[in-house]
Amino acid sequence: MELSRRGFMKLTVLSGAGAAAGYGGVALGNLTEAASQDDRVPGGVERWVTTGCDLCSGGCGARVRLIDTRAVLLEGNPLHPVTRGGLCPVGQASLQLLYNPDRVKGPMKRVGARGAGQWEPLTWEEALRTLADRLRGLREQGEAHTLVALTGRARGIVPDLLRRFARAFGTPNVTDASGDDPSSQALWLTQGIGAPIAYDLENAKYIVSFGVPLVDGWWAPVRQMRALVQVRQGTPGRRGKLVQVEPRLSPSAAKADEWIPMNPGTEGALALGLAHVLVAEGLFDRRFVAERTFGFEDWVDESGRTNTGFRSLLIKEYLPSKVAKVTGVPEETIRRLARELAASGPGVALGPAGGQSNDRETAWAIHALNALMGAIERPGGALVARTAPLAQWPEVRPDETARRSLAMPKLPGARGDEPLAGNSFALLADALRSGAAYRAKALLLWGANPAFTEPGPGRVRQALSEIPFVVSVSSFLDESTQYADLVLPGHMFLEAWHDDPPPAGVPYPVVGVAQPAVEPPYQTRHAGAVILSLAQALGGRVAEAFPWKEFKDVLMASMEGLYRSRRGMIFAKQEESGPPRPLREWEWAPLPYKSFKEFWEDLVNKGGWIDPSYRYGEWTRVFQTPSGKFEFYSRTLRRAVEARARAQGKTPEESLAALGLAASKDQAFLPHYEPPRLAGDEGSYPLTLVTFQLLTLGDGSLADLPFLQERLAPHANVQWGTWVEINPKTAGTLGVHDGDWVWVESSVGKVKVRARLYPGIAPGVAAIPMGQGHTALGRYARGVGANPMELLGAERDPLSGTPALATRVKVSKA
Amino acid sequence: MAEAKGTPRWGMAIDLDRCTGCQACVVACKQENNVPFSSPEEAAYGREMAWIRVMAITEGEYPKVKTRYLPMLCQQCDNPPSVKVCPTGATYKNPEGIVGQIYPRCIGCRYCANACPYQVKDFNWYNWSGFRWPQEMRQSLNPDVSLRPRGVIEKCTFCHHRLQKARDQAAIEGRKVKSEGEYVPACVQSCPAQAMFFGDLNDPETTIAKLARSSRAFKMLDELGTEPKVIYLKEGEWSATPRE
Amino acid sequence: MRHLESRQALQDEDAVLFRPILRTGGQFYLVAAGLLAVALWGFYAFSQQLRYGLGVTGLNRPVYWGFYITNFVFFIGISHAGTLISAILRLCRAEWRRPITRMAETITVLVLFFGLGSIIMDLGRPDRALFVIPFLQYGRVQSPLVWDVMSISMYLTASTIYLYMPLIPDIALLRDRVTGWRRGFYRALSLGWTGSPRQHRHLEIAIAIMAVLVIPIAVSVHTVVSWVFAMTIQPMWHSTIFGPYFVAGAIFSGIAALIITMALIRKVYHLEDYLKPLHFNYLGILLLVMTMLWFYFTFAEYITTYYGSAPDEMAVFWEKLTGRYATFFWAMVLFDFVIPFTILAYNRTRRTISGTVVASLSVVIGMWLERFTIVVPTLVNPRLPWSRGVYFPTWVEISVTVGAFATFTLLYMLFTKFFPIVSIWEVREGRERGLREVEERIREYLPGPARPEKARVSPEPPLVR
Amino acid sequence: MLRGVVIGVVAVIVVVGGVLFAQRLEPAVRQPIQFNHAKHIAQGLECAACHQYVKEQTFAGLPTVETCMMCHSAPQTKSPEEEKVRQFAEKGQGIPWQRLYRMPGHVFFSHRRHVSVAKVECQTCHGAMAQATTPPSRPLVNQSMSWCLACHEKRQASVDCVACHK
Repeated sequence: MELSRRGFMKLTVLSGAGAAAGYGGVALGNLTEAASQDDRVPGGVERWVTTGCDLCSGGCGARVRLIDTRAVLLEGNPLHPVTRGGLCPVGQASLQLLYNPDRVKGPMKRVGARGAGQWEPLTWEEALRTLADRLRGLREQGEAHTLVALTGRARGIVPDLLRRFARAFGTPNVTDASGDDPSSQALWLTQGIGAPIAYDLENAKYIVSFGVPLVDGWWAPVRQMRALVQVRQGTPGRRGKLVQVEPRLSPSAAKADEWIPMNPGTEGALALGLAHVLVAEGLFDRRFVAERTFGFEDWVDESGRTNTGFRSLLIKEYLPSKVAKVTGVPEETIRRLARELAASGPGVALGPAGGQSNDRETAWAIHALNALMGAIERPGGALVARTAPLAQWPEVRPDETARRSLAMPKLPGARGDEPLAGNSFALLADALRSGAAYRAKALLLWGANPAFTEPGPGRVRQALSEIPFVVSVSSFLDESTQYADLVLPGHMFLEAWHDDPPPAGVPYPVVGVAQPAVEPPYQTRHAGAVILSLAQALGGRVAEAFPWKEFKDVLMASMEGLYRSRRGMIFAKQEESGPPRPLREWEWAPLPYKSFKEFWEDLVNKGGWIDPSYRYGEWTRVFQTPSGKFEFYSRTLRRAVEARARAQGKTPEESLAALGLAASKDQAFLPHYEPPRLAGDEGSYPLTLVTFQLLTLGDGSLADLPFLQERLAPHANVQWGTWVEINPKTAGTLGVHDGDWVWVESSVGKVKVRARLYPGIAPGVAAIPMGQGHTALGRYARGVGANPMELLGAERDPLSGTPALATRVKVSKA
Repeated sequence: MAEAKGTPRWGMAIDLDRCTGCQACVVACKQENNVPFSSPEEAAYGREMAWIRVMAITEGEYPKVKTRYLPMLCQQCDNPPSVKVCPTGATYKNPEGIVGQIYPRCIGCRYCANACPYQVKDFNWYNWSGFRWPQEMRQSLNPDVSLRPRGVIEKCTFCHHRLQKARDQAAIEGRKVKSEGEYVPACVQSCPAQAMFFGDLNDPETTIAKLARSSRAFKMLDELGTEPKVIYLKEGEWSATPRE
Repeated sequence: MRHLESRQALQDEDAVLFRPILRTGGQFYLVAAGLLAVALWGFYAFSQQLRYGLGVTGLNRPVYWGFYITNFVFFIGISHAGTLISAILRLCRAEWRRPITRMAETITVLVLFFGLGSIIMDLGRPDRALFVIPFLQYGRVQSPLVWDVMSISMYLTASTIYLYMPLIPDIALLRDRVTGWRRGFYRALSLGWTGSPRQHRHLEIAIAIMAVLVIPIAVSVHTVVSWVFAMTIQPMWHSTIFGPYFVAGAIFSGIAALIITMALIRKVYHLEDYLKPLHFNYLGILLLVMTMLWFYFTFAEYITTYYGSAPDEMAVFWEKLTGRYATFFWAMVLFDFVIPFTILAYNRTRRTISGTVVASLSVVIGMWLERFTIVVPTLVNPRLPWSRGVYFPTWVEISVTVGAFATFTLLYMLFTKFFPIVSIWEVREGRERGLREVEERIREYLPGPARPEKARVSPEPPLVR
Repeated sequence: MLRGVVIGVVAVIVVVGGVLFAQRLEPAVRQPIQFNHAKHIAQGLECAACHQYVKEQTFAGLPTVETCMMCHSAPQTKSPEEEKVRQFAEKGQGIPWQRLYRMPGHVFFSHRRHVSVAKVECQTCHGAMAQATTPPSRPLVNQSMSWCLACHEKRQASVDCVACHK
C-alpha cells in the first residue's frame, strides 16, 4: 500500500482533472440546456371566438382566445346573461382536455381480450360499417330491443338525437348516466311535472339549503355563485341569509351564514320538523295553502274514506323534540330556524343534492315546506322552468320491426316516462346479470363511463364484459371503453358545434349555441354526426328519421324555432338587456331580424338566446295534478302505485309493503320521512360514509386535467389524491392521524385513502370525494386516488332502485 | 370610467363575502401565464406552482367550525420586502407600483421568496418548460408570457402584458388607458362570483378606490408596513359596494 | 533527506516541523484517498444537481433554504477560527499564540471557500453567480446578500494575505532545503525573502496592519451573514441581536474547530513539544467564556421572543422548543452549552487535551445544529398559516455536505504537506526575542520610576543563513 | 516551468473563449430565394405590403407564398429566383424563409407597439434593408439590449424592465 509521492500526485492531478472535466462538461451541458429551453411560444394572429363550455350542466357561455389556430385561453362570455363572463375552474382548465395527450386519435377496434388495452386503428368507414352491420343484424333477428344506449355528460341535441335513433331503430332501452335530480321527483309528486325545480335564487331573502352544494358544483355553479352575491349584496342595506344543513362543512356550508350539522340522510325529517313549527305556530302562508293546495287538512275521498291531511301528520309525527332526536339538530335550533324562515319574507328551501336512498321523500318534504311558506310561484321562490321554443323535429315513424321491438318491456334502469322508474346504469347492469326479460346484445356508450361513475362498479364491469358487442363514443380510453369492441372518438368541445339547453334551475329559457373554434386535429367526428351516419347506413325508416346531412343542420333546424317564436332576444351587453333579475313579467318585442340566416349569424356570434321573462301564477301550467293544485297529498303517486299494483295483480298496500317502505297507507302519499337505508350493520361498520362531488373533478370524467388535480379543494389541501374526512374525535378513537393512509371498508369493498382530520364533519361520519381512482382514462388520472363507488351499490331507493351514494363503513389504519 | 390621471397605481380588491373558494382565478392565472403543473410527487413535496392560490383556514371545533377562503396572490406591496433583499434587481418595483420579476436577471437565490411574508413567490425547481409540458399541451401556451427557465423565481405581475396591450390600443386611439375595466388581470376577469375588482387606486372614482375606503376593507398583514395594493373586504356584512 | 538534516544540524530542534513536508507516509495517502473518494462522491452529487436543478434537493415551498444555507453560515462561522483569533492574540502579544496562529489562519482561508461555495451551490442559476458583483455587474448594494459577497470576498482577500505574509520567512526556509521543481515553487512564493532586518521590519509592520484590519472585517462578515436573516421581517429572524449573536457563535465554533485541528495535528505530526496542554487549556478557557456568552445570547434571544409573544414568532418558538424541531433545539443546547460548560468549568477536565477536544467536538456539532435551527424552523412556519412546510434533505444535499467537509480536510492536509503548519520563524522568534520582550514588559508593569519609551528591539539577525 | 504554465493557461483560455464566442455568433442566414428588397420598394411597395402583420401584431410576418403569387402568378421577369416562387406555390408549400433577426426567448418585442404606436421607421431597427438587393446573411443592425435602451432613453420610451422581459 506504499504509494509513491509521485504516484499520488499523478493520481491527485488526474482525478482532479477528471473531476474538473466532468464537472465542466456537466456545467456546460447545464448551460446549453438552460439556453435551449429559452425557446419561446410561437406567436400568431390573435382572434376571439364566441363559444360555450359543455363540461357540466351549467351551460356557461365562453369565448376562446386563439393564436393562429391554437386555443390559448377560455374565458366566460360577457354577453351571457346568466354567467356574465364568469367561468368556473373546470372551464378555465378545459384546454387541457382539448390538448390532452391521451385523447383517442382515431377509431379503433379491440384486438386483445377485453380490458387488455390492445387496439388497432381503423378508418371511420370501416368502423361505421362494422357498427351498422352489427345493428342491422339485431333488427333482422327482431332483437332491436336488445340494443341498450347510455348517454353520459352530453346535453342538448345529441342525446335527443340518440333517443330519436333508439325510437327509429326500435329499442326502449335508453338511459343516461347522470340519473334524475331528486327535485324533479318532488315536482312530479306535488305538481305533476317531471322536471327539476327552478329556484329564483337571485330574489330570495332567506335560503335554507338541505345539503345542496350551491357553490361547489350543483346544477349551474356560476349562476348560483352570482345569485348568492345578489342575495347578500344586491339589495341596499339588507344581507340575505343562507343556512346550510349538512353533515359536513362543505365549501357551500363554509360560505353559508350558518352551518347546521346533522345526521346524514335525515334532511327530510328536519324539513318536516320545520313544517311542524310553521303549522303549530301558525306561521305558514294561510292564503296560499287555502287557495292553491290540496291535502293540507284531512279530506274525504270519493269512496267516503277520510284521509289524513298534511297538517295532522305534521302535528302528530314531527314534533321538534322527536325530530331533534332523529336529525341531531337541537330542538331550539329547529324552532329558531322555522321562525326566521317565516319572518324573513320569501324564504326558500332547496334540496337535497341526492345520494341517499330516501332522496325522493326528502325532496318531497322540502318542497312541501316551500308550499307551506308560500314560496311557490313567487319571486324568490320555487318555480317551474319555462322551456325554450326550439323547433320540433318531424315525428319519427318507426317501421314494423321497430314497433315490435318498442313494445317489448324495457329493462329496469332504462329511462321511462314515469318518474318512479329508476334511471341508472347500475340498476341496468344488475338486470342484465340477473337476466331480466331478455339479455342485452349490444351496448352503445355515448360519452358514458358507467364502469367508473356508477355505484358498485365491479358489477357494472362484469355486466359490460358479458354484453357481446359494446361500442363506445369517447374521447378517452376510460374504464368502460376498455370493454368496448369499437371506439369511436367524438370531437371535443371547441372543435364542434354544440348547444347548451337551459341550465338546470334557471326559471327562464336560455339557449347557448357554441361554434367550433379550432380545427379538429385528429380523426374524430361529431358525436351527433355519428348518429346521422349510422342512421344513413342502416337505411329505410331509420334513415328517414334523420333528414339532415350534418349536425349543424340539425342544430339550425332546432334553433329556427327560436326565430319563429318571435320571443326573447339574442345575448347582449348588460346595459342593453338589463339584468335578467328580477324576472320580468313582460315579453320582449319581436326580434329585429329580417331572416333566419341573419338571426342565426347573430346567435352564433353572440353565443345564444334568452327570454328573460316569467309570468307568475300560470297555475294551469305549473300545477298539472289531478286537483289542479299543489298536492300535499300526492294523487299523482297514488295513481302510479295503483297502476303498478294492478299490473302486478296486488292491492296498492301490498305493492307498497313489498317494496319495504317504512311509511304505510296515507303516509306514503304525504310528504314524510323515510329513514335512509345504509348497507352494513352498525356493529361492524360504525361510521356512516357520505360521498360528495368536488367542483374540480365532477363525476371523475375531468380527473385527467392536471391543473385541477393540483387543486382539488382548498379546505382539504390534498393534491393528486383522495382523502377521507373524519372528525378528529372519531380519528382519536381509531388512532388515526392527519395524513395517515387508512382503509375505508364497506360491506361491498374497500379503498385505501389518506385521512384528513377535519373538524367540519360530524363525529361518526366519514366523507370521501368522488372522481378519483381511475384505472384508465389518461396519464394524469390513472392510478391517482381511489374511487368511493367501490364501496357502494349495496343499498338503493326501494321505489326506483336507484343506488344510494352512502353506506356504513369502518375505517382502519393501513 | 375616466382616463387615468397621472401615473396610475393599479390595485385589486377581493370581496371575501363573494368569494366561494372555487379557484377559477387560480386556473385562469396558470393558463394565462404559462405556469406549469406539477406531478403528484412534486405536489406532495410542496412544489406545485401558482401565482394565486386560494388559502383555506378552518377554525373551531365541531359543531362550531368556520372555514374561510382567502385568495392569496402577490400583494404588489408599495414597500415590498422581497425587492429590498434581491441581490441583482431581478425583483423590483416598476414606476406604476407593479412588482416585476425579470427572469434573465434572477440568480435563483430564493432570498425574495423567504423575505416575502405572503409566500407568493414560486421557484422553478425543474426544467418545467422543457419536459413537463407534453407537446400537445404546449399548444395552449400563451405567447405573451415567457416559459420560465429552471432555477428562477417567478411571480404574479398583475398580467402586465395585458396592461401593455391595453395601453397600445389606447395609444393608437390617442388616449390613456381607462382607470377601470380596460385592463384586467386574468384572475379578475375569470372570477365567476365577481369577487375581484381591479383598477387605478389613484382615481377616486374607480370601484376599487371606493372599495378601498369601505368599512369592510382591510389589508393582509397590514401591521408589517408592506403597504399592499391588494385590498380584502371582510366577510359577513352588507356594505354599499358599487354596482357591477 | 538525512543529509539535509545533518547539514542543518543547527536547526535540529525544529526538524519535526519540516518533517511533514519532506516526508510523507503511506497512511497519509490512505487517508487522502479516502477523503478524495468522499469528495468525488460529493462532486458527483453536485453534478446531479447542476444537471437536473435544485429539484433534486429536499428544498420546497416554503422551505426554500436548507442544508446549503446552514452550511454557509456554519462554514463562515468556522472561518472565525483563524484570522480573528490569531489577530487578537497577535495584537495582545499573547506569547503562547506562536505555534497555533498558522493552523488557525489556514482554517480561515480554506473554509471560506466552502462558505462561498455553499451559496453558489444553493443558487438556482449558478451560471449567473457573478451577477451579484456590484457596480460591474447587477449587484444591488441594498441587498444583504451583496453585503455578504463583498464582505466575505474582502475577508478572504485579507485573510489570505494575512496567512501568506507570515508564511514568507518559512517558505524561504523551505526554499533552501528542497531541490527540483519544488525549489522553484518556493522561490517564486518566497518573494526574494533574504531575512534582512529591513525585510523583517517591513514584515512585522505589515502583519501588524493586517491584524488590525482583519478584526473589523471578520466582525463585519458574521454580522452581515446574520443580517441576511435579520433584515427580513420573518418571525425569529428579524432580530437586532443577530449581529453580535452570530459573531459570538462564530468565534465560539472557530475556537472549537481550532482545538480539534490542533489536537489532530499534534497527534499526527508528533508536535507534543509545540502544542502543549497549556495551549489547549488557554483555548479551553476562551471556549468556556464563549459558551457562556453563547448561552447568554441564546437566552436573551428566546426570552425576548417569549415575552413579546407575537403569534407568528411563537409559532416558530414552540416549533423549536416543543415541536418538530425540538430534537434539534435541545440537542443544540446540550452540545453548545451543557456538555462544553460541564467539561470546561472544571480544571480537571479542562486541563486535559481530550477534555477540550470532546468539548470542541460537541461545540462544532452544536453550532451546526444552531445554524440549522435558525434557518429551517422559521421557514416551515410562515406568517400565513396555510402551508406548514416540511423539510428533509435528500441524498444530494447530504452528499454535498459530507463532500464539502471531506474536501476541506483534504485541502488542509495537502496544505500541511506544502507549508509548515507551525510558524517556524515565529516560534524561533519567540525563543529568541519573545522571552526578552515579555521580561521587559513585565518589568514595565511592575512599580517603579517611569522610564522613557525604550527604542523598539531590533530583530535579531536571521538564524537561517 | 512557470513559462510553460502561463502558456498552457493562455492556450486554454483562448480555446475555451474561442469556442464560447463561436457559439454565440449567429450562423449566417441563407434565404431560399435571393429576394431583392430594393427592387420591390422601387415598385412602390411598402414594407407592410409583404410583412403584413407589422402594424397590427407583435410580429411583422414573413410573406406567404400566396402574397407573392398575388403579383408573381405570371412571370414578370426572367429571374430564376422568381421562378422559384412559383415552384414553391406549385408544390403547395410555404416558402421556408429564414429568420434574420432573433430575439432571445425572454424578450418580448411588439412590432405593433413600435410601428403603430411609436411610429418608429423600419430602418431604425432593420437598417438599410430597403436598399438591399440581396438578402443579407447577417443582421444589418446589431440589436443588443444597450442599443434598445439607448433609443428608448432618447425617445423617452419606457425603460421599465418588465416592459420587455416577462
